[in-house]
Amino acid sequence: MKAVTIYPITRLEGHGKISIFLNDEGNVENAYFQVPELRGFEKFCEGRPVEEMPDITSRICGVCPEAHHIASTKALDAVFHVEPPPAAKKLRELLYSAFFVADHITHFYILAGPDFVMGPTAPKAERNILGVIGKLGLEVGNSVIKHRSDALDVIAMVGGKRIHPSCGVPGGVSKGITEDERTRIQSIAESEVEFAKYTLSLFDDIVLKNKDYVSLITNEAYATQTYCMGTVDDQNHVNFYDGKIRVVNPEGEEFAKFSPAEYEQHISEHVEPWTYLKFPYLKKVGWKGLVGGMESGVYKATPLARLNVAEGMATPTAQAEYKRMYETLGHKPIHSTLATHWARLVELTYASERLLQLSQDSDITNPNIRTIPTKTPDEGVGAVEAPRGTLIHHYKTDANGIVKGVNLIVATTNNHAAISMSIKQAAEGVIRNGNVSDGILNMVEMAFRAYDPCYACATHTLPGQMPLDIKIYSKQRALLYNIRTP
Amino acid sequence: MTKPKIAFNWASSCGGCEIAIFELGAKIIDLANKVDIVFWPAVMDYKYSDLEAMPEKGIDVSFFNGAIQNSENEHLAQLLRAKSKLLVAFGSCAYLGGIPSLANTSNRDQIFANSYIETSTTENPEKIFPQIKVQKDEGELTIPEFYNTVKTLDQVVDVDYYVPGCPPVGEQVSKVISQFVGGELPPIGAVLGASEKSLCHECKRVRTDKKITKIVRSYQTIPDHQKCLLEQGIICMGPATRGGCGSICLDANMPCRGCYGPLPKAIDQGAKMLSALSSIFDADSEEDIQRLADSVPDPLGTFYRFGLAHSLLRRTKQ
Amino acid sequence: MEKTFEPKIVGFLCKWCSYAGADLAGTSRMKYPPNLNAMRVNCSGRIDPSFVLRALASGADGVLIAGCHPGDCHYTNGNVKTLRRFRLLQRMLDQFGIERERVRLEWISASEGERYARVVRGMTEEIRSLGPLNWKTTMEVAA
Amino acid sequence: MKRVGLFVCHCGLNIARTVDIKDIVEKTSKRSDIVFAADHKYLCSEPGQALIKDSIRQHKLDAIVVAACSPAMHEATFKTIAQLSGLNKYNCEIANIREQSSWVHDDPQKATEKAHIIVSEAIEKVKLNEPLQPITVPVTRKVLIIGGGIAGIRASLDVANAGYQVYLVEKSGSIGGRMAQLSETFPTLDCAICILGPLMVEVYRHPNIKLLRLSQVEEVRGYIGNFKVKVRQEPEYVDVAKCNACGECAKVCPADVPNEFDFGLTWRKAIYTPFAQAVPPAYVLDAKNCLGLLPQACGECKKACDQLGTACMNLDAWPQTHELEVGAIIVATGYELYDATKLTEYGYGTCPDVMTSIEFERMLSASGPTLGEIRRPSDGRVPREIVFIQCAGQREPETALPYCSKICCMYTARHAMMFREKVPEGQAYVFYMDIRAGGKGYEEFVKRCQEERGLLYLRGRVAKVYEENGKLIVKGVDTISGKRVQINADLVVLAVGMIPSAGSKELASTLKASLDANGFFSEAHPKLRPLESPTAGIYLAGAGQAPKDIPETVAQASGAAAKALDLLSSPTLEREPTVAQVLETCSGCGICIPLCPYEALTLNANTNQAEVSEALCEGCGTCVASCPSSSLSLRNLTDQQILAMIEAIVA
Repeated sequence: MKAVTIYPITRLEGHGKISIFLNDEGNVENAYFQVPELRGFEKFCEGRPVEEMPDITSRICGVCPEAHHIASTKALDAVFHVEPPPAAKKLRELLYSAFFVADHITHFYILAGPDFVMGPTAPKAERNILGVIGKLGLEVGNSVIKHRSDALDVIAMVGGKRIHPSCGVPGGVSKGITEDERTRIQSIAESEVEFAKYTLSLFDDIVLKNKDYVSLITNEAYATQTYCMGTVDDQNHVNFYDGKIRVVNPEGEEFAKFSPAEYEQHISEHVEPWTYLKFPYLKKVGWKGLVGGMESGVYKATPLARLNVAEGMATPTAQAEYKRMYETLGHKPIHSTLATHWARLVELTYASERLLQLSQDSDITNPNIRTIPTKTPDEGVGAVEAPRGTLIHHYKTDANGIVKGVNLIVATTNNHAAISMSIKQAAEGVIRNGNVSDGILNMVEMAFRAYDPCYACATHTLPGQMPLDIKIYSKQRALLYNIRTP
Repeated sequence: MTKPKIAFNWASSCGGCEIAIFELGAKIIDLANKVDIVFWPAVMDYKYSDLEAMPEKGIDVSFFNGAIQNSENEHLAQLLRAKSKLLVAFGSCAYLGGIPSLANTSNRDQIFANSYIETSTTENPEKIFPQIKVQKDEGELTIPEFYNTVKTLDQVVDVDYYVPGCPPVGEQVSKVISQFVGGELPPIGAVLGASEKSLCHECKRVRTDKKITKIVRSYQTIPDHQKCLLEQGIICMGPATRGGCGSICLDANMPCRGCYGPLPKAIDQGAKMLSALSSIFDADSEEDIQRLADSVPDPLGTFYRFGLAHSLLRRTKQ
Repeated sequence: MEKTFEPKIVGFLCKWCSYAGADLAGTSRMKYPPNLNAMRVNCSGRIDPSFVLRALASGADGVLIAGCHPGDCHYTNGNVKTLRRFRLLQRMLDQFGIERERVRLEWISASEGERYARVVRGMTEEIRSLGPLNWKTTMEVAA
Repeated sequence: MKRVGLFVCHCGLNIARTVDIKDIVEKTSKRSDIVFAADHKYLCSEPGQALIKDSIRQHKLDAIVVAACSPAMHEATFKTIAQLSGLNKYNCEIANIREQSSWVHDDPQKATEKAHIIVSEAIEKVKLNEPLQPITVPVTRKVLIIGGGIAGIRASLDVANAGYQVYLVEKSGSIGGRMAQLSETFPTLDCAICILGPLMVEVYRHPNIKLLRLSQVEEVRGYIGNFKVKVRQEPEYVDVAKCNACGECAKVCPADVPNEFDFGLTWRKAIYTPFAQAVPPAYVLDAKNCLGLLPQACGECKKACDQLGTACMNLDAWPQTHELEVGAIIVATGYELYDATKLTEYGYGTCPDVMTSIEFERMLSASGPTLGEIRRPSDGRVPREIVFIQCAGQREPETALPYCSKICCMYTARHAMMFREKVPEGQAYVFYMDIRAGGKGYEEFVKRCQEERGLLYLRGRVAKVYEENGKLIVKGVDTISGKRVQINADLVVLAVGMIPSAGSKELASTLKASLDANGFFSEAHPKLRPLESPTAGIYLAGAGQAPKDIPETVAQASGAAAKALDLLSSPTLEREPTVAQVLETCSGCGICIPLCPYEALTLNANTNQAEVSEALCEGCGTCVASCPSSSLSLRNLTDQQILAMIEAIVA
């Protein structure tokens, strides 16, 4: 039996490894997606002052530090039982929307885009942002960089830093914005909205107008039937900053809707010995292994999943594109992995429009941006929608606000099972009779990159070197033996 | 003349340093014209096999971010060291251990138990833990070995230059890159892209009298934007930390956490800050001094937030 | 048979009091174990906590800082600053898991030769019973 | 790389007995950083010093380590040799292998191992020492003298006569101190005030002496040669210059106050002259006992004064602060007497006819409450039987004073003798432990008193004194006869001990000078530097340093004055150059500024960096240790040197 290893999986944030096992005919016997590293945040956050969590946990991920920073800050509100002033909430969401803009641009143009723009089988030296710039022209390249950078400017204006903001405090934010800054943000927002529209048209031209790509998107090899998870507002519209977590089943019917504080009743995490990353699943459905369907607790929490659980978008252009997507692909929910890219652009549009709305809110320059906590800190949960899925921070502290326990359900981790399944499917779909070319392997990675997995995030815990542990399962996945060396 | 070959790699860190490269903004495009980027997993399709195929010292400069936390990190460090003329520890994790090295306050078994058993949502009745080698019917699956102690890059290989910051700020990144692309380089071992003076030198806040009458935690007060935070009782690592970032956290009215690392002559960043802070305690009696010392919430985690692996003691006793 | 563990202790002595106290112990021919090697400093206030950490990291099993009794500092109150640093250092060493017996601050005047001898005896015994610190190994345990 | 040489001293057998010198020399000479090593029986001896000199020249050494006794002993000696041999003296380090190795360890092997470490510490340090030149600073050629008793008076006159300005600070209304209260002095029986008075007047008239009465030192800053002193003077309601001591003011004063000069045996007014010969010869208004100044209650004194036209009073006077600059300070704060009421067994305070020796002294004085007649305070009768109890509350570590006040044996003999002279038919008993009469003519004096005056000396302690129908029953033991004795006395005099003047503790901390266990000012060295406090520039005179009699006090006062004059004799003085320096990397965070006890650190607003005043810096290094950016360094005790020494120890 021959093993093919793609290592590292490039163009994702963090580290990943895919091992595909072929049978004697050279067809896929099995494929494993492994996360080879972890870091131990949940443990080493213990003993730290809880107010430092936004600063520390944002280092889980430098790609989406804002997600961790804001989730953590919201958890602090809960830990200290304090309600931020309205302006503070708006500033947080403003920062957060800018972050979504920057992040989705980064992903589409730098991480995943090249696959489409250059074509999946293009030589590797061209399958990158520089290749994209080469093909679309320098001004597009500059525009990409500008709009990404402008969004980061907004983050810096509110959060202090372009990467790893430092503004999060229980009961608000440490810094407000001036009227000048607001006007600057507004003009940035206007331009971001335009750029989002441009990106939609680009996607239209390059992808939707291209038969191969459309078939690729609708290709069974790139579809996994699972539950979907995402956060919605009280109109069941997609919301990134706040709301209830909603879960729909593979048919799209509501399965659960709960507030973040109740997450423990709905989410469990499964451990496999061959990867450092846990597999979250729906507690009430249960873990049935890396399979999809109604019976398996596996779920997706991706842009596509968010659109699947929602009943629309809260801003006009995004809403229009939302409808167009479901009409074009003909059904809801959509499980086709590659449609995630489209969903991401719908979100990019929403994020930029939301950014504009908030920048036009006169109250956002209100200097009252902090409520000083008065209650004794104890325990709290904070959640947001990170670009890569629902992100939950949960802290327990002593009366002095020193962290005693931390649990994190990190965005990408939600999709760990779904990703593994997608990869296996993709591998089965594109690897035939031992025909394993570079392009084909990239196509496997495409399935993977569709999730824009962020393993910097996912790998927030470190395992120890333990005695060898071999599990032998029956066909029914019942544990027959569990042999361990002492 | 051939373009210089440059590599970027990412070990145990958050990836913020990779994103910091994008902070070059439009410059990244001229950079692409000036140099050959021969390895950059986060952005370009190259595999370790490509790297292994390169000749010794075939790369002119490698920018390595992230701490050394597992066997893969170390393997890559050695590989890049061998393939590179110059190796740069890029960012606080590679240089100082960074926040990942707070893991040195714990140890592998504790982290392991916490992650795979104790955490509230974990369902693991059979106490399965990830294994370096797992035999599946189809074949053997391997993952790197996790280290008990996080190390800085220069604790596993020779490092030529250091660039501090979590992450290094944009202006500094482009300054550093241009130093390597046809610029002037200081002697080996130098810290690039940072000031030789402490953050206080660039901090715009007003300093009057250094006295700590009470330790104030950041959530307990809305600090005066104009006055030195330390003088308001808020622990700010600025005095013991290299400048160069532009004191951006202070501009956001938050204290410095020390990500730019120790000053050139400092023996140990944490010990220096501990000494400075306690020396200005406004207390003379045994009791008052004890009271103030006890009111510092987390000395180790505060003074070594970004530099535990790089510190004199490196980790806690196990 | 294996020889008993002999602690290595680094002593920082203020030249105005403790160092003179150590001299007095000598002139009075008092006997104490040779495990502590002293360094003569102008004032206990000269002691940077970095020195203590460096000593421990480099292989010392214990560190003694000795200065003038409160109120007797030759430089008015250098010893008070030492006390301030020491109290916070103790809390951090607790976090590092280093036993308090290993790092001590004592007030020993020039006339307290006997006390100096007693302190060295006491520390040597306490640390001997604690065993070696071996910090180098602690740091090196990677895998 | 420095060429370092090592010299190991045997100190006879003091070191060689336990430390293997040969081993030290051999092993050390193998070090790559040592070019020469030798040993000698006595390095401090002439041939020993010669060995060092020659070797420095011969082997072109540019740094040496001398392994010998404590630096406290011979550091200066060896540094001088180094200098004479053309080295900078800061390229000489001492390795203390005697006090801290050979003398404290028995096991030769272990002592030798430790000596090796001590030597390599010194080598590591000297390698990194930089050659330095002493810092010269100007000397303020003025002296502050605290205390206007005989010690302060003598010292003032000596310094002033040498031509230097003196500030004499006296807490009370007049100089003269204790001596002014004495009637006669032993052994010559001179009238105390008669010999003291002229000196007091001389002080008052001396152009170089500025006398500040009713004054106390409030703050002292600076350092030897350059002290900045704040003296607080209580309000001068009486203009000393104008007052002619006519006393009309006192006549009209309605407030009667017990006279402290006579220990309450007489009365004075709220405006008064401390005593007849007071200097300055001016009245003092005692604000505490005045019927009222704020608001004015009576003001009779001022009216009287104004009517006479003297008009020397100002009842609205305020306290003043004098800011003085001096180069040296002489502490002459003198003594007080132990509180006899604490000695309950002697009945002082309960029985009016039990008095202290100083009260008795006043009674003997011609200007005293009884104009020199001896009478019982209770009924004014002339006592017949009188008992003197020596060592009252002295030499009793557990219950009272542990020490001997030294003068009691002498004045008790004198008191007893004066009693017999004034009351020939009376009988005087003296209880004593042993007679301490060391001093010129002292023993003879005591003998003369005992024999000529037929005093009864009983060796032993008094157990109890109590009153019984008009008599004082004194119960004790005569340890010579071994018999219990009881004396029915008319008067009992307690020779209570001397204690440091009130406020010595506060003054000591103001001066940064240390006190001994009994609260007296401690000297730099009990034998070799008895006139100096450990704090440079501060000298000691009189009973403030330890109990002593008048001749000793006067001798020490002149000695202290000579020390001060020595300092003032040159317009500049040299200070240790091992001070702190600010490095380029300083960012002006300001942590160090408040830490310096000498205000040697300041923040330069232009450079936004700290600055050290080398003249003010004492080189303690506290700022260096606390500098968060390691931008301060202490010359010749740098972080690098300390780290190198740490490595030498743990290696």
